[in-house]
Amino acid sequence: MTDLYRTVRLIRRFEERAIEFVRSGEIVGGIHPYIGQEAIAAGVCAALGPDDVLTSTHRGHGHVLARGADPARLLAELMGRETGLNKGRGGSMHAADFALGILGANAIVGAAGSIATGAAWAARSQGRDTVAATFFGDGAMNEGMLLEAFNLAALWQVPVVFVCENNGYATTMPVASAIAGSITARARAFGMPAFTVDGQDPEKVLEAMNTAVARARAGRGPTFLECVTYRFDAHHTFEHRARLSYRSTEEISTGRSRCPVEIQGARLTAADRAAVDAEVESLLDAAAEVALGSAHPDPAAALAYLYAGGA
Amino acid sequence: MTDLYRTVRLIRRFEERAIEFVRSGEIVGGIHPYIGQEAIAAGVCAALGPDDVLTSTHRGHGHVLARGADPARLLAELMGRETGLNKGRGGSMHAADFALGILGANAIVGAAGSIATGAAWAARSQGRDTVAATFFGDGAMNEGMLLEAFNLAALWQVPVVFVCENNGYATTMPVASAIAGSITARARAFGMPAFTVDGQDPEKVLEAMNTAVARARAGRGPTFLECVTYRFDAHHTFEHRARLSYRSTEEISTGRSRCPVEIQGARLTAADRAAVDAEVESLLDAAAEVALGSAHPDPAAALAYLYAGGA
Amino acid sequence: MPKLSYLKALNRALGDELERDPAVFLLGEDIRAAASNVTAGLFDRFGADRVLDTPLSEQAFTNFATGAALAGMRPVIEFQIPSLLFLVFEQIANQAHKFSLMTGGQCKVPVTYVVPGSGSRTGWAGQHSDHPYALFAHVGVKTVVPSTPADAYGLLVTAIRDDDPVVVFAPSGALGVREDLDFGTLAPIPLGEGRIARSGTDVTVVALGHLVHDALAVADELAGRGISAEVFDPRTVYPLDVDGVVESVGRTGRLVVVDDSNRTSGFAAEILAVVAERCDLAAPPRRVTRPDGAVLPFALALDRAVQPGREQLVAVINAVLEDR
Amino acid sequence: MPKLSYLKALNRALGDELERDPAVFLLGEDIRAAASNVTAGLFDRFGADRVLDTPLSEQAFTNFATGAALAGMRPVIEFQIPSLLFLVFEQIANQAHKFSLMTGGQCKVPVTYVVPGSGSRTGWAGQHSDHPYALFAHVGVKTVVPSTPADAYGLLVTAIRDDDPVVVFAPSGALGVREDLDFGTLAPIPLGEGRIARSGTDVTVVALGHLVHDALAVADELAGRGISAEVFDPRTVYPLDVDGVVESVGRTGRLVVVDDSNRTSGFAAEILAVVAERCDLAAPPRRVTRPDGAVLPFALALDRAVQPGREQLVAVINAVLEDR
Ligand SMILES: Cc1ncc(C[n+]2csc(CCOP(=O)(O)OP(=O)(O)O)c2C)c(N)n1
Ligand SMILES: Cc1ncc(C[n+]2csc(CCOP(=O)(O)OP(=O)(O)O)c2C)c(N)n1
Ligand SMILES: [Mg+2]
Ligand SMILES: [Mg+2]
Repeated sequence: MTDLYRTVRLIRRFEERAIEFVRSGEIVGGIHPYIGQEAIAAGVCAALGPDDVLTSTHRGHGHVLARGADPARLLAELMGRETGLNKGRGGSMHAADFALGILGANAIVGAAGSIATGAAWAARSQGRDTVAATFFGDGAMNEGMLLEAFNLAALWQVPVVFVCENNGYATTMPVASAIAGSITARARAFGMPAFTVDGQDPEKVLEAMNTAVARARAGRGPTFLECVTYRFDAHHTFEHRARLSYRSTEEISTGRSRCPVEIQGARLTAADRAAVDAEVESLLDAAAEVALGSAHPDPAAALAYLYAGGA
Repeated sequence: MTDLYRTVRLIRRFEERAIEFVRSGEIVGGIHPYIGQEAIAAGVCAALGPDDVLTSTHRGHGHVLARGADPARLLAELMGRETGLNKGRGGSMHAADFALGILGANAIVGAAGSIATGAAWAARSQGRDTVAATFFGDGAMNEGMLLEAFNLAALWQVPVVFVCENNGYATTMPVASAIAGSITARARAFGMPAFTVDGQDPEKVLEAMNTAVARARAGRGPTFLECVTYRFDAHHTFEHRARLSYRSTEEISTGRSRCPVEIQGARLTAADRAAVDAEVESLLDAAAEVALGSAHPDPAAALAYLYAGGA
Repeated sequence: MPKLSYLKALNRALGDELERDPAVFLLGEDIRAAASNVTAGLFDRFGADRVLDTPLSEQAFTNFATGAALAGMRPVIEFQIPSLLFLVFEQIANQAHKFSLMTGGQCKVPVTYVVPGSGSRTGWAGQHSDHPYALFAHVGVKTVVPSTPADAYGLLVTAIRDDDPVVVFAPSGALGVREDLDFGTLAPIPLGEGRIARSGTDVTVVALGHLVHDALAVADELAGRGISAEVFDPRTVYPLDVDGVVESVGRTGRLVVVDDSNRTSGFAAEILAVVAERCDLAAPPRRVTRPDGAVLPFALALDRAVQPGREQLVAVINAVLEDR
Repeated sequence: MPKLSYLKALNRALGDELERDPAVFLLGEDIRAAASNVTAGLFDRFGADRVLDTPLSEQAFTNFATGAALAGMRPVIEFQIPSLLFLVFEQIANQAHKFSLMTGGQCKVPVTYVVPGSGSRTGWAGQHSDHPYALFAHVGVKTVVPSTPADAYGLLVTAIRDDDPVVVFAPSGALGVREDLDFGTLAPIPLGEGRIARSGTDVTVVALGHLVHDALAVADELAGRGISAEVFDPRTVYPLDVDGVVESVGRTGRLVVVDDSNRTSGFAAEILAVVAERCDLAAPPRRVTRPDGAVLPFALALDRAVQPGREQLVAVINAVLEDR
């Protein structure tokens, strides 16, 4: 209970601070804030074991943090520093931590589902007990390569959980204008069980994910979870400058009324909550200090790691 | 009734003769015979009006003939002659006749569905009453770009009928090993009605297609028809030489026992049937004569038509 | 005279063509809200049937455009990021491009593909920073990379009116370029005609897109040191103005190509090849390009290090002038 | 000595690697039944977990292979037709290729993509007859085009053992080539090392894949007329054996490249470019390629007319020798 709160709070505050660093220019290029969707990453990752793997998205900080990556190294990555998770080579949209089974955020919508499926299949064929979780948005439900992945996973009973974060929009495109039929019906049609979950409540997400993970580990194949949520902030920080009109202010305030941090926070005593909040702040203070103090990579090594054998 | 018989018989005999021309070397590169599936093309095309359009597949001769293309010009195309539908530039896998709304066979599995959807959308936006029919096999049901097309068509209520010819195999891959869930459930999940039809009976296909076309013309969007059929012959004529073991002889003979030519033929009197058969033979005799007598295109014009303004 | 930005020139070209020809329509992601600003105001002016917001289904909507083109329309697709062209490579190179020949000339496929913000957009990193124009040139799809607002307008208009598929790359480094001009002079510009952006006598610098501006700045700088560099902007990558390149290099006798894409079998390689076939050079030609296999690293200094820069260009021009 | 065909060499390489390394597995369409014959016998020997028949979902199974590679496997994908590489271009160029740099070296993606029957297969026409090796070279994906059975074996083995993605093109025109050899001599061949297939002194003919055999036949023919042509087979398109090319051209002073793909920004363009940068030539170099934008027409004589042929090569070599 406290752990889930710590995670959602950590993500929220990380993102709020990251937005500040975008404003101040320490983070170049902007981010896709995860604010409002924290319960999903928290619930999903809480159900994973140490050998499990995940793939993430352009809106991936929450997934990476919930999986336990060092906030200092994630922040350093966003700042393009050598101490970053990817040594400053990936940035926000590619954060990865293979030591934790984080196979990377992916900047191509819909691409990661089949990568996660392959990784989970491989692990099983190597006799490991690995389950993969793969995050994607409602927009990705229209990408053919993701739909193809549903088929491969269901056909070969691959231990993968498809986590759809339905935040109502793909950039400015409302779900209702983009998706014919329904999200879960689409998943079920590929022969896997699909459930709609309250994506604002980390405990609900955890519960559904526990069932899905158990199913996968038992060799019974993939599960699809549609986590209904709302993006509280901009699609991307560039939207803080551009005026894009696609959501009404009423809608935004209704959406924000069910805040995962509040929902989970309400389950703690005020004292416990305050303690966690303080813990998170000092963790993030330290992270910022480390990140800001980290070296920039050497431009002469711009193509290091281009090939496996070196540049 | 007689018309449907004439069509299935024409296709059958065209294909049998084409296979002979492959053997004799008049047709270079081989063909994907449509034998066994004739009822689908016959029934679908019988429901189309003059302004309607269709897209076809690698196994496309039946579609092209059923739509009314000149068998002589189709045969000439297969023989790479200047009088061919495509002036010998396309061959078996690309036969097109734009005058009849045949937007072309397509050699990339799953590609044509979105092309047909775009054509139908365009016609509607131009105020025309056009319906598009798009043929594809069971194998195409796993191509993401086709699944994406289902969504576009259903979302925008495009007047297109998706005709899935489920002949049990994609080359050597059985449907059951390739498709998780079911074919019609997959289509329905994209928000369109989907029906399974006896693909060996041209009248059953016609009936289902009439309903689908009426629906499309009424502005009520796409319909999906799964036509269950069986490929009597090889995937491609190369299989006549290669030994590929993926279907048992029992299965093949059971499959062949429901022959569209016989099913429709049985509805005619013996005399009527014999008359149609004779008519078809003389049509095909004449077609062969025309095709064999046609000029080969000039190699100097190999790149004619490469760009719209000329080579 | 009013100033026109490159981005606004694209917007104007789209508006003018939508106005002029009812067969033209736009499709793409977030074009209604105009997330990239290229389609700003067009939804309000032309409505939902002509400014079509699409789901994230690039492959299907690219083929959808081909189908619409076969039915007589002139679709213009906006792609948000250059790597989406990788995703639809089959649909452009193997479908749209091939219909005309394969059908024996029965049809045409006048689709325009626009990528506003190609190349590196600061901070968008590995999967969003490519410049794959050479890929389209290789397969024979008409490809333009305008460098100025007037060219952006004129080439986009021509692309839309062309009866074949055309890819238009608008480099992110050029989107902000502004030009003083009389709007009445905006006009279609033919494909395949390059332009001498600055004349000179000592060396020909062939540059494309945003790099034309870098090349001009470098030429200015060198002029101060008594070096006269000609800057040739082919504008169209395919079909290429080979005669224009050859004419310029024939005069200067020296060649440097600056190209914001990978070296092997890229745009610069083609320029070197046609010049080798047709010109006598006073010194070996040189290419200033991204390194082979380049993946743009995120960190700003690394991102910059991978792209061709002005200092590099100066050094290479000097080397070519000293050679022999 | 026993004869080994090119096709059988590929089959043998796959079998040997499956045997040697449990991390290797194959996936693709109809590979169980071995429709292309490349995987003949392998399903029976290695079973369904190592010879994985896939649904028609090229994009997903290409990424699936990337995922499996990230998890420690060495997948080998067979693609039935070359244009399927267009369909998965994003998955190879933008995903598999980029993981290593983007993650700061945290992972590697050892996937091999094999296309048996690339280029024109008689009668397969427009959408099935491409030879897109230059596209992969441009984006920096390792690319090989073996010409002989021994090279097919050795390069495929090396590709599988390489820690990066590698595309292997097996031209349909080469699949039937047979070679007398001692099977004990079959061995891995390093990427990036070309081979002088025939030495000569008057002109260097650079050829790839099946065209190496045409070049050799032409060289034989010309030898009878007192012309000594050297045939250089780079074997790997990327990384390219630039030193090998330069060494050969440095000796002969003349260059002809024969390349079964389109001209603009193709393989031949790159050869001309590196030679222009590094060699003095006695005559302008020439390219014998498919025409730009080529779509292979179906009719046999037209299909042939679009591909580089021996007569064309003879004529161009003669022209280069007469020049200057
Ligand atoms: C294949 C692809 N198409 C388009 C884009 C540009 N893009 C980035 S995020 C995004 C919207 C994604 O929506 P969704 O999947 O719902 O995720 P969300 O942003 O809502 O988290 C788009 C269109 C992309 N990165 N990849
Ligand atoms: C995208 C794509 N993948 C693979 C192929 C090679 N191929 C041609 S036909 C075919 C099988 C198609 O099966 P199905 O869709 O069921 O049609 P059928 O052949 O049974 O009529 C395959 C794999 C192709 N042409 N296009
Ligand atoms: Mg969303
Ligand atoms: Mg089938």
